[in-house]
Amino acid sequence: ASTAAQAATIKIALAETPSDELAAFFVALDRAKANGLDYEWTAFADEELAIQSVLGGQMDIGFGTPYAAMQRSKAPIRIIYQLSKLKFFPVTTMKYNDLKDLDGEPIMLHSRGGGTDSIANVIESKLGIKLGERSYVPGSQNRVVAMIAGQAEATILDLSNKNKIIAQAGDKFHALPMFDVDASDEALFGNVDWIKDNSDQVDIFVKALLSVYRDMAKDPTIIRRETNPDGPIGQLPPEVLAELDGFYADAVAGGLYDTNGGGRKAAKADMEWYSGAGQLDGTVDTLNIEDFWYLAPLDAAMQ
Amino acid sequence: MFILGYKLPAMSSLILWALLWEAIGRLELTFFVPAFSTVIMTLIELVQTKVFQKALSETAYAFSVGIGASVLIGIPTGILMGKSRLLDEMLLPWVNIFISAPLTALVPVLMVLFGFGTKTIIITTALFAIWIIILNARAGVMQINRSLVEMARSFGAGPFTAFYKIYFWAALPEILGGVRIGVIRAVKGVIIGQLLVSIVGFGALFELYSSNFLMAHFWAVLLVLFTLAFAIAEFLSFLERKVAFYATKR
Amino acid sequence: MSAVIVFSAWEIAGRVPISYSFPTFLESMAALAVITLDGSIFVAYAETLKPLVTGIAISGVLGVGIGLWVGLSEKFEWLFAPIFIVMQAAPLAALIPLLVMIYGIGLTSKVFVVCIMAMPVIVLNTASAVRNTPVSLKEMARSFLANDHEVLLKVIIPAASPIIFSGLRLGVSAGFIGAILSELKITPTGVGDIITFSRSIADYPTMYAAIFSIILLAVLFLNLLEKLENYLFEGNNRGYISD
Amino acid sequence: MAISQTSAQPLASTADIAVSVRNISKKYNQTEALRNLSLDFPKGELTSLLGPSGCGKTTLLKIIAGLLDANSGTVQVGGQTISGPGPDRAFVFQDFALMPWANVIRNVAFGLELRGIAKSEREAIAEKYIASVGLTGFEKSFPHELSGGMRQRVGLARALSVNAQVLLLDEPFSAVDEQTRRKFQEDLLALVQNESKTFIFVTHSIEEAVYVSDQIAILLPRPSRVSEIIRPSSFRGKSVDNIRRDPEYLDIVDQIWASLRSYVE
Amino acid sequence: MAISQTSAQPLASTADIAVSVRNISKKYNQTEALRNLSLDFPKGELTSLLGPSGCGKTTLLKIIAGLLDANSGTVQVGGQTISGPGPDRAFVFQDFALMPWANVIRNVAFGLELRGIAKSEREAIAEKYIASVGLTGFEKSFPHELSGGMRQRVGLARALSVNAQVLLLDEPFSAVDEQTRRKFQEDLLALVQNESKTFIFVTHSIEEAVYVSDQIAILLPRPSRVSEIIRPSSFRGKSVDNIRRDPEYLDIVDQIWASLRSYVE
Ligand SMILES: Nc1ncnc2c1ncn2[C@@H]1O[C@H](COP(=O)(O)OP(=O)(O)OP(=O)(O)O)[C@@H](O)[C@H]1O
Ligand SMILES: Nc1ncnc2c1ncn2[C@@H]1O[C@H](COP(=O)(O)OP(=O)(O)OP(=O)(O)O)[C@@H](O)[C@H]1O
Ligand SMILES: [Mg+2]
Ligand SMILES: [Mg+2]
Repeated sequence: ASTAAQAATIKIALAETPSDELAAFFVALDRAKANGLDYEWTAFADEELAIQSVLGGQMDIGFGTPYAAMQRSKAPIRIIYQLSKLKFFPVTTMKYNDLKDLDGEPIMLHSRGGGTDSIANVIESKLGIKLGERSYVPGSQNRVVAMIAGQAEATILDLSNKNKIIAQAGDKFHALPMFDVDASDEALFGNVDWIKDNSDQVDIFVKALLSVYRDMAKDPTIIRRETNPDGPIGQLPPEVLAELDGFYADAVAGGLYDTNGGGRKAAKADMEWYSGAGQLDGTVDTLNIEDFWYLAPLDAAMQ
Repeated sequence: MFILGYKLPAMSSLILWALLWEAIGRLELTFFVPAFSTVIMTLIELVQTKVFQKALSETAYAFSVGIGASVLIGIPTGILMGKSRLLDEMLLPWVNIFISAPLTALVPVLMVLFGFGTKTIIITTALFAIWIIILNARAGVMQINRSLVEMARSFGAGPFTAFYKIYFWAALPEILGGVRIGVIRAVKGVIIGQLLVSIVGFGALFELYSSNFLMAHFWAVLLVLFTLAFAIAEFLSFLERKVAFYATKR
Repeated sequence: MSAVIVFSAWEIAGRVPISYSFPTFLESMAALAVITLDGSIFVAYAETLKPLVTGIAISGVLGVGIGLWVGLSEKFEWLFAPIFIVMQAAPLAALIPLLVMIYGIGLTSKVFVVCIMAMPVIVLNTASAVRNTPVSLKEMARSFLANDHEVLLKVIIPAASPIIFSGLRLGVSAGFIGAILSELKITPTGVGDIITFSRSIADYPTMYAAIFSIILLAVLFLNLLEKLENYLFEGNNRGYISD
Repeated sequence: MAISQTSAQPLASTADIAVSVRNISKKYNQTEALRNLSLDFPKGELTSLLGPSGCGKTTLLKIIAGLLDANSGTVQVGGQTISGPGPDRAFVFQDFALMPWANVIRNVAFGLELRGIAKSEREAIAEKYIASVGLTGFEKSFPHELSGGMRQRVGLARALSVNAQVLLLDEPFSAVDEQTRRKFQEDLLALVQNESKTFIFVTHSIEEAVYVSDQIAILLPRPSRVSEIIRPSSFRGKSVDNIRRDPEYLDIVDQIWASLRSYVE
Repeated sequence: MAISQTSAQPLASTADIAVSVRNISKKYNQTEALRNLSLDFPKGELTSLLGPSGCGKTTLLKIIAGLLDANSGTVQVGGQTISGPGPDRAFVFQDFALMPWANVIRNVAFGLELRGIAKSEREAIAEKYIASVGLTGFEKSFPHELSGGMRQRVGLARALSVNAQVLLLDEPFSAVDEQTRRKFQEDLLALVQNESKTFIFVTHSIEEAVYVSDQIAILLPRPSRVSEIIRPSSFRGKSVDNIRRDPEYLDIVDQIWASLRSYVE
């Protein structure tokens, strides 16, 4: 059994280094490990590379939202679990109190055609406003720095950077209330053939994820408690670990995580979102869920 | 550098710069630059952690292999390019292309050819170090006094013997200058290598600390790198000084 | 000749394909033709060339100047060499937030990125070359009454020129990379914008077309640099020992 | 008559010819250095090349050494057409060609080093030749710490130490004082006499050529050919101090001088 | 008597002394090159320095040129103690010191360039001196394309072109042929005669020294001092070809030879 288990070691391609945002994921991995899952992970510099490594077969399970890749490469890559929703926070100086106030105002975004750009588009269309000049500064940290240095008054940040800027300069900046988006920010995906060949393992993994997400929804502090002190998260600097509870409390409250692993609802939202953002050709009606999601493991876990 | 007749160690000006850093940090102009002393304290804590030690050993390994490869490949390549028109005309366009290609353009190729582990990091490190080594060795060799080469040939030196008994030594001052700069560049190269495809080693620490705004930690890691760069630069200048006796008398 | 090898290697690599984000040479050239014909590449270069040209001019002139100074004066070396070592060793990504902090997200920051990329190697190489000036020539110049300034200009620089130019070669191409990098990391404008945008919509041929164009430009510039070197210091070019 | 003059005909049977140069031409870009030059160097003799500055003496020597390729023509050493340098020939360079990074003993021993002689042995040999050129005490000095004449002597010692059959000497005594020069001349003559080595010797001193040579080849200005070959009757037996007033000696010097001068003016 | 010998006493009033060297000592690390050397060089005369290889002639010349600092002692040029190079002195280097990146005309014009002469003017002057050393046609050649003797002539032309009052020549004719050497000797003598320039001349040829010099200083081996000063009666009037058989001339040569040899052996 041991040789079989070793042969089936799941290789996971992360799209970023382990940090607070991945704590829940690693807790799930540990739970899965207790149930007999053997895994190893590699952190890639960006999502592109993580997707490519799965496409190329060097990695089994990837981390990201590979919609464009799935459509373009026609590779049998499918999403199996939604890890987090697209939650971005419009952060502004105290000058603005509502998204509507941003009408006609300049805003700083990640890059043209990138995720924050599409969020800005959606904000415009949902609220019927027109944002002012868009300047682009890639990298959340750089936007935080630019904000603190006073070079911009409004930007869009992810949860963790939003928390950081508020922690650094809460007196000057705040996050504006934002409507909910169900589309995925991060999802787990893999090669369908591989998933089918290793369905036992995948099932254990998805089950573990689901259980962690559900437990976390009840009590966000389990993440901090269950984190393996010798694992990649446990080794993070104490300053980061100290903020885990706060982060997950916020995240759960903010609806970052779906307790049902996304599934069909997420798939629909994604197709809508990513075709809107220009990464997918076609519309929700013409796109086929089966081309993007492989739902069997999630369905099995939900039972 | 002499002050009042005392010879100051070569890098002693760093103390001055550290003081300046401390002052800027103390002024708390920006959270981005913590005081030097804070960074040192953090560093002391940091070096005791397993994560740091692992990162250090990974980084040092990739760094030294990358440097070793660049030196072993770069010096002969540069010498041969400086010596032979055919090779130079074949290789120089490649060198020009490679030095002007942004690394991001090569990522897909690197990843497929070398995977996403240590090999890619080593290659990246070498890509940072090797060009200046090649170019300087080439320039050094093109200036060699022809009589020396003829002399060696007339006493029966084969191409290989001439290579390491004449070309290498005659161009050594230039070669060492190139190696010194190449090694300093490689310090940056190894970090970029660790960030380029998969994130490991010091690259991972960088990424982590900067994305979490742990500036003291961030600067502590940078400080380790700078120390590495200075130590190596100083060692190679020491070697350069050893050949200085003939560098100006050729 | 070499170009043919490079391009066919690229074409083959693209055909294999080694990666779905790596287009073939022909696809990229087609994309290049498209952006050239619709003129967007010229608009982009108008934007990119600003920090590029300014940065390279500053790095070239200041780099050689400071390099000479560092190479000639021990005091100056003692004080300033560490800065260039730091500049050379520090990963740029680490410095960008600092730059953004101090110089904002405009042209100044980008020029700085170009300089940080280009200058250290020019300075350090020039400095080490200067120390190797043949003493007999310096003596000769002094005996014919050259003042320090003339010794520098007429003996030290020509004698050091091969090594100075090898540093310039690397520095200038690093400057080209720096210009793109600054547009990728600070604010996407010009060619950097073409790269990020086509990357985000997975239009890889266009992305590689843009990268190709900048490499092409850099290589052309390097050849120009070589011509300049041969023109200025003709006699230094003693040809190859092989012929 | 003290002079036997030949018009470039082989003097002796080929067996006695150490180096034979046939119809050599050499062009550097625009400069035509040698044109169709033929010359034989008998074994165990010292041949001097006399010719105006820049006429191609160094070029000819380098071609014989196998360091330069002629545009046309062949060089035979010991009956074999050469295609490159060989252990049978040693070169003393006009510009000394010392390795600036090596000290005197290493420079002198370099020829032996390339022949794979063990360090202790080659240093012993080098030591001997360093002494014979009067540089004892400077073994550990570097070339830049030597005077011009001392450097030249290092180059000479290096060439002598490899014990080659043919020695190609390009103005080997130009920078040494008269006293040293005479001692070296005696040393060369002893080598010719006792070990029947063949010397090809470039000099600008007619007196020296007449005194030491078995045969003197006078070269024309660029493009160079052999204008005449003179075989001075040997003055070697006579003491150096006496020949200066020897009318026969003075006649030859005058004759050579006249013929050199004729085409320079 | 053809020889007037003095023991380093001033010959003429100080007004007539162009260069005066007093109690110069120079040590390189362990090597003591000059010890307490004093010597006067009268204005409008040609003084030769004769001495064994490595005795310190180049060192002395460089000290006079202001390129090297002596450990003790002073040098006066035109009555002024010097502290560095000056426009009154020009140097011909033993190792030529040509700039490899500059072609012949630029090398020759370099001294004038440093004096701020306009390009067209200095090239015209350089052209003239290039012709006078017989290098016409090689103006655009680079040093590595020249023969040894041609390089030496470039260095000579450069020093002559700046028109300095004192010329310091370190073995300036060592690599040129006899014919050229004689022409140059005549040229120097003309400069001494017509423009009353002062020459300090290092050579290893006793004959040359006797023929061209007003005064010959014979130096002892390292550490060098002046052993004697010889003022040969002028042979300049006589034709070069004749003096070779002139017994008076031969006597002086022999005498110098004897005294050089005495302390070498
Ligand atoms: N590398 C070269 N490139 C071009 N021309 C050259 C080169 N080497 C020599 N020459 C030319 O060839 C001719 C002969 O040169 P060579 O060195 O053989 O003369 P030489 O007889 O040795 O003169 P000297 O007595 O001055 O040493 C010269 O006119 C010189 O200009
Ligand atoms: N840079 C130096 N370092 C150490 N010793 C030196 C240096 N330059 C010269 N010497 C020594 O000083 C002595 C005199 O040298 P110099 O060059 O003045 O001799 P020279 O009389 O010109 O000889 P030559 O006739 O051979 O040119 C020599 O013994 C030499 O070894
Ligand atoms: Mg020659
Ligand atoms: Mg000398």
